[in-house]
Amino acid sequence: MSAGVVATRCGAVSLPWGNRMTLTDLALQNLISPMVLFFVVGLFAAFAKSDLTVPEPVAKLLSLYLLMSIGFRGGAEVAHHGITTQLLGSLAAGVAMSFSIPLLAFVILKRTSRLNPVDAAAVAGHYGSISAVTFAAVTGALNQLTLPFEGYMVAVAAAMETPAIMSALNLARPYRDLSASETGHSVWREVMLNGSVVILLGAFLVGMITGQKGLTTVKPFLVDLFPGFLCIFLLDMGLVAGRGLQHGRKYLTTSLGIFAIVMPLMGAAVAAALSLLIGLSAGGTAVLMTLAASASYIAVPAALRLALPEANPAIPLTMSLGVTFPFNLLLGIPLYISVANTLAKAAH
Amino acid sequence: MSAGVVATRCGAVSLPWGNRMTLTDLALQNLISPMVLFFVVGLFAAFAKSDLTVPEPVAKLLSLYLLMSIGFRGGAEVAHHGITTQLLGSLAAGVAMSFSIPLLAFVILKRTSRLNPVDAAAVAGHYGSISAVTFAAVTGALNQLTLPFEGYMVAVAAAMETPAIMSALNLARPYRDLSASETGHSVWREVMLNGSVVILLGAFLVGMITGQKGLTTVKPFLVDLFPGFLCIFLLDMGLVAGRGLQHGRKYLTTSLGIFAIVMPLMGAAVAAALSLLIGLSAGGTAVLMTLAASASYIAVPAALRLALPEANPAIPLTMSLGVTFPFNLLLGIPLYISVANTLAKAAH
Amino acid sequence: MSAGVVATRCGAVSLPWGNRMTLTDLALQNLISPMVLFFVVGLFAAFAKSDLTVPEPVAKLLSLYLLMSIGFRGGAEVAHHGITTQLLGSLAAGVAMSFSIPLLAFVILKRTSRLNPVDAAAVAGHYGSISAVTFAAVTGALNQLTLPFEGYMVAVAAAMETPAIMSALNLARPYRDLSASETGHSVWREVMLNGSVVILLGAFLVGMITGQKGLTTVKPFLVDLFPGFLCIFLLDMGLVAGRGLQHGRKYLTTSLGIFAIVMPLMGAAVAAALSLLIGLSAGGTAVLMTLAASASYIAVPAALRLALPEANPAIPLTMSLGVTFPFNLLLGIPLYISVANTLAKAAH
Amino acid sequence: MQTHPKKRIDIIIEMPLLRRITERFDKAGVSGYSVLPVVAGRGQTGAWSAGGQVSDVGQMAAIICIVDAGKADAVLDEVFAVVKKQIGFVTLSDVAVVRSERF
Amino acid sequence: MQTHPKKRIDIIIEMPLLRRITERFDKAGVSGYSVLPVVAGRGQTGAWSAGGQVSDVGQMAAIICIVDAGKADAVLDEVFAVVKKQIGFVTLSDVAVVRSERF
Amino acid sequence: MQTHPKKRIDIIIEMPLLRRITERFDKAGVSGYSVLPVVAGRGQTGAWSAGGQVSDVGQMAAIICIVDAGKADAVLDEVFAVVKKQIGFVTLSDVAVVRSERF
Ligand SMILES: Nc1ncnc2c1ncn2[C@@H]1O[C@H](COP(=O)(O)O)[C@@H](O)[C@H]1O
Ligand SMILES: Nc1ncnc2c1ncn2[C@@H]1O[C@H](COP(=O)(O)O)[C@@H](O)[C@H]1O
Ligand SMILES: Nc1ncnc2c1ncn2[C@@H]1O[C@H](COP(=O)(O)O)[C@@H](O)[C@H]1O
Ligand code: NA
Ligand code: NA
Ligand code: NA
Repeated sequence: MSAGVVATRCGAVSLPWGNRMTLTDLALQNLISPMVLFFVVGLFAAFAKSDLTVPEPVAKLLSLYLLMSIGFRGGAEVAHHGITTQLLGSLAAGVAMSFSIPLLAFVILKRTSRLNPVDAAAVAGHYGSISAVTFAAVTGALNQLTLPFEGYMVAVAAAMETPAIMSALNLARPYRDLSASETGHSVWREVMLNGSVVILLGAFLVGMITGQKGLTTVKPFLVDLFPGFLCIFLLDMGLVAGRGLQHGRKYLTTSLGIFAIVMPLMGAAVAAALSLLIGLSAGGTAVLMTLAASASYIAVPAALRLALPEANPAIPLTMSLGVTFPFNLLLGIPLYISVANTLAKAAH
Repeated sequence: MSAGVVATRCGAVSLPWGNRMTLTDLALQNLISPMVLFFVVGLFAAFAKSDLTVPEPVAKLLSLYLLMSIGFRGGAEVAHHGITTQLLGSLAAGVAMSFSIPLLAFVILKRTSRLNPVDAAAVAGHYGSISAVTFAAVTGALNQLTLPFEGYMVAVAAAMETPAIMSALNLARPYRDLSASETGHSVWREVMLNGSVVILLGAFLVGMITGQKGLTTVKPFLVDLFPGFLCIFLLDMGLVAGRGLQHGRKYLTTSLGIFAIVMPLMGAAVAAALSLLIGLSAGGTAVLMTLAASASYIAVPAALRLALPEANPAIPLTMSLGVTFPFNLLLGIPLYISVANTLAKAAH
Repeated sequence: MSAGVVATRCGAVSLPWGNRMTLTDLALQNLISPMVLFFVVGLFAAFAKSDLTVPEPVAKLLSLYLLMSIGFRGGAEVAHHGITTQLLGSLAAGVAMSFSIPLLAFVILKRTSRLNPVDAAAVAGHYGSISAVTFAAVTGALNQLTLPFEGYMVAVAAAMETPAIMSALNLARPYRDLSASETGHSVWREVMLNGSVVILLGAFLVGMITGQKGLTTVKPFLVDLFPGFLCIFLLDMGLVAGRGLQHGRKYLTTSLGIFAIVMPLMGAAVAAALSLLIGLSAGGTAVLMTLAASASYIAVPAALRLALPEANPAIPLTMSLGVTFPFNLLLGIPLYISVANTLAKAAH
Repeated sequence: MQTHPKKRIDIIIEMPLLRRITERFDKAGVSGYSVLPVVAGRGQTGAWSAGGQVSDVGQMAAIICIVDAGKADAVLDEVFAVVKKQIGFVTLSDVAVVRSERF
Repeated sequence: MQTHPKKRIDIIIEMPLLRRITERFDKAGVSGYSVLPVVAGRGQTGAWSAGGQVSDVGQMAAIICIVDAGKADAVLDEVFAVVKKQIGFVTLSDVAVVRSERF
Repeated sequence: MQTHPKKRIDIIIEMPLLRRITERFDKAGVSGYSVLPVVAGRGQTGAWSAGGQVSDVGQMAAIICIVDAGKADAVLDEVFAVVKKQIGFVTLSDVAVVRSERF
């Protein structure tokens, strides 16, 4: 992870690949990383109807590991650099996007798709929230490029997980038969205490409290193994996304397919503008763009099954996991990095 | 793990933190280690009714890993230092405590609690035996303090696992309807061949046979990852202990709650006296105290379900996992280390 | 893994243990490696009826890891050395053996055993194919001896997995009631897309594409942890082989028991001759011999349950896992290495 | 051996809903229940499989509950209040038990 | 609560055969099925356990399918075509469901 | 399709007791049995869940055994000798099978 970048002005960081690397180079280098290639292996196996499977408890372990590693390292980073106004600004930007992107998404969906309003609200909620593995992938790509980013972005990621759920419920409310719905209170408890939110924030706090010393103790596990674990995780994501696409193909109309690619780009654009405002580094801008562009496939679906049971869970999952995630992993991330880098240079 | 400490007189080892660190410092330093903090995250998640869970097969892998790592490293250590009279003395002390602590516990329980005699015997058996993860935690804390301890203590831990079960059965016998019980023979087989006992002893033997050379081969896995794996394991223990406390609250009368904290202290005191007699190092004394203070939650419960089915398994498990384990992890271990260190200095 | 050995004549490599190590030394050194000893612990636990178990999802993860690691490293190796005629020759030799060893095995089984022809064909298919964990074990042993081998042997291993299945089906065809059988097409799909084949080849390709740079990224996971993961995997194999032997004892007639030891030796002999022809290094020869000597217990059984359902799956599994695997691990591998080394020296 | 007739209720329900159903069971005063994992399936909403899944959404669990015939209807009412809005279904069948007082 | 009689088909079958059976179910036009894991067992071909197994061979799965009584025979025929050559068996029993139109 | 009536015995029992029960099945001469995992439950002794558990104590397993009606009583006797002292229970129900000679 980064070092020293938060304290200095970002443009001052001399990027090792600064002028030489074009967007195409970047996209290519991203595509031939082991992580992305294992994702492709998974996709291939799924479409070829191979019986290759990562056992479910192992997939859950990988997800737990990823969240622990991301959270802990982010916390240790914040312990190192302290709480700055830029950190608070980024948090505010993240929360604002998580709240507002669903509104934008809902409007677009109502105009372009034939989804009923409750399903449209559910999809919108997924796009306001974030995907932790996409976050992991962009940080992995930045590390490989030795392009530093603000360590507290993991806190921003955590903060963006849940506001989108509130937005989705608000959007859906006018169209629901509320007599049948559960009381709001218990739902909120369940949403905020979703396992993935708790472990991400918990690990972040542990990292903040134990700092670099704690990080040293667990480094061989939480840091050194990260790329390898990410390879298996992305293999699994390829399998799950590929199979999800096959099962959920029927839900994927042309307009929803286009939405699942255009919406991330719009989210990334909003994030890019906010990043300029906050004065994030090139790396930090790329991360915030990726967060805005990514769509949830763990926290939001789980919350909406409880809070919005009338919505068909297969529609947003097919879009998020089957289209948006592969798009971001294969093309989006290099694009966001490239744009972020151009913007950061332009800002000087 | 330790080096050279077994051969020399222990007082001669200059402890890096010798005079400077008070008990409070020690307790604080222990409390802000990543392992202990992840345990707290688990406890919190359980009490907040989060759905965070470590999948069962992963928990079993972590336990297997822990036993393999502890056993292997202990064996390699013994291969290095050979079998000494001190080793034999420690083994004898461990076995004696495992046999006799249940008697003490049984007497106390009969006087202070309203448990029926069979349940009292079952609880007593748990406190005579040991908890491998508590052993792992004390060795972790000692490593962080760079305070060496005798490597063969893992053999002592293994030796202390099962005698307590025999004691518990003897204590319960007068109160049982023996016509209904299974034949003793098959029960003993099952107890001695409990998976956790077999893997701990098996790894110990493998470590003894392959020595430092074998250890080098597996070091990245069995040694370097240990703190990280311990973090997830303790996260899981926090979840399980927290949920166990909620389910088992009804069994936890005041007298049993007090017992679950006083009994470890009494066990630790006995172990401290025996350590002086054997001439253990400060680190070794801390380990033996912790072993005596810890209560089983794997080997003994499993054995007693087979050998003493009339006993309610939830009572000792709630006490051992819900009270004694957190107590030892959070407060007991720094206390035992501090006392052990004072004793070791006093012995000179 | 190897370096530089493929390009030079093999005899020119000065083997560090060249003249000094006898077969007995080698066998002993093999026997006291942690991996083999953990296998023995597993065997012991199974025969002693301990309840020690590696959870099934963990066993599946270990197998996935092994195949990923082997495949990736082999691919990176080939990326380094390029595709040579020797590589193509080795592939051809492997495929030829996988096709023809079942014929030899079938003839022997028909003469020496009382198996019905369909079961004999099934057993023959297992012996033509290979066992990935035996491959892992021989490469582990070679690494410990610092005896290099051709990295592309993993591609040979992958190529040897499936032709044997075709042979087995051909051998069985005259004895089957074909009206009842499934259509050949879908069976072939399922065989070629067996999860273990896909991940081995997939990881090989990823390794080939990302090369040494990719390997560096995932080294702490895919390379450094390999010996440790292999220890747990072999512990599990010991447990499964031991229990399989107990359940399948009734199928293991004297003649089948002898076959399960003689057939590997015959396969190894064929492979040794072909290795001389191709001009493989001592290490490469040892690997090819081990591949030929090993019997499948994942890909072939799975394929034959679909394609040859009349065959009793317990017979070949008991032979392959219960007899041939332990034989190769404990005695075969040192023997093959020793012979390979002698041959390589004689070839000059 | 002397046996007594009881009702067995089998429920297949989405995993995320488990806690809601079991709270209903407590409310209906059943003596107990058991949850079994389901690893794959197909229904009107399509096919699914637990393999490789990181989250519980879209996965099912099976709940078995043995109740006294007299209580069955009350339990069904409680359970159905949850199930009808969610993916899943309920079946009822006859079983015999040995110790009647347990249920 | 108003219930309707249906048939429950339980199948215990080798894991590698799962896909073949479910294809038969689709062919027979059932409304759905659920697959439950089996972790150990014993039969005429001996005892087995899933513990530590790297492959699916020799392991079993349980399939549950609720069907209309009228369809049961057709489903049984399809299923039996696969099961009879493989290790496994089929049972049929009576259940009641609440929403009849589902099945 | 021609079917034959049999009895299905369902047992929910503590995991550590599994081996004892299956030994009883062998003694009673049943043709086979299957063990299914149970992941959570509640009974008179309280609620439990397999999640995160390192040991088997307090966890349950489900055993299914199809037997001939004539043998059911003998099997129940054997099984009950183990179950009555432990946490768990037994139910009996009617099923039909296709191949009668199997059981
Ligand atoms: N007829 C059936 N028999 C057994 N399980 C079923 C049946 N129909 C549905 N299921 C299960 O219930 C889940 C949800 O069904 P559905 O709501 O129809 O999509 C399916 O994925 C199956 O696991
Ligand atoms: N009578 C039975 N009751 C329940 N399960 C059985 C029975 N017989 C066989 N099985 C299951 O079916 C598998 C295969 O049986 P078999 O074909 O008899 O070897 C066994 O391993 C058990 O899991
Ligand atoms: N009425 C019931 N229906 C289904 N499962 C039950 C029932 N009662 C108990 N169980 C299961 O059996 C276990 C032990 O029950 P108990 O002995 O009553 O504590 C529970 O944890 C449940 O898994
Ligand atoms: Na987003
Ligand atoms: Na103790
Ligand atoms: Na072979």
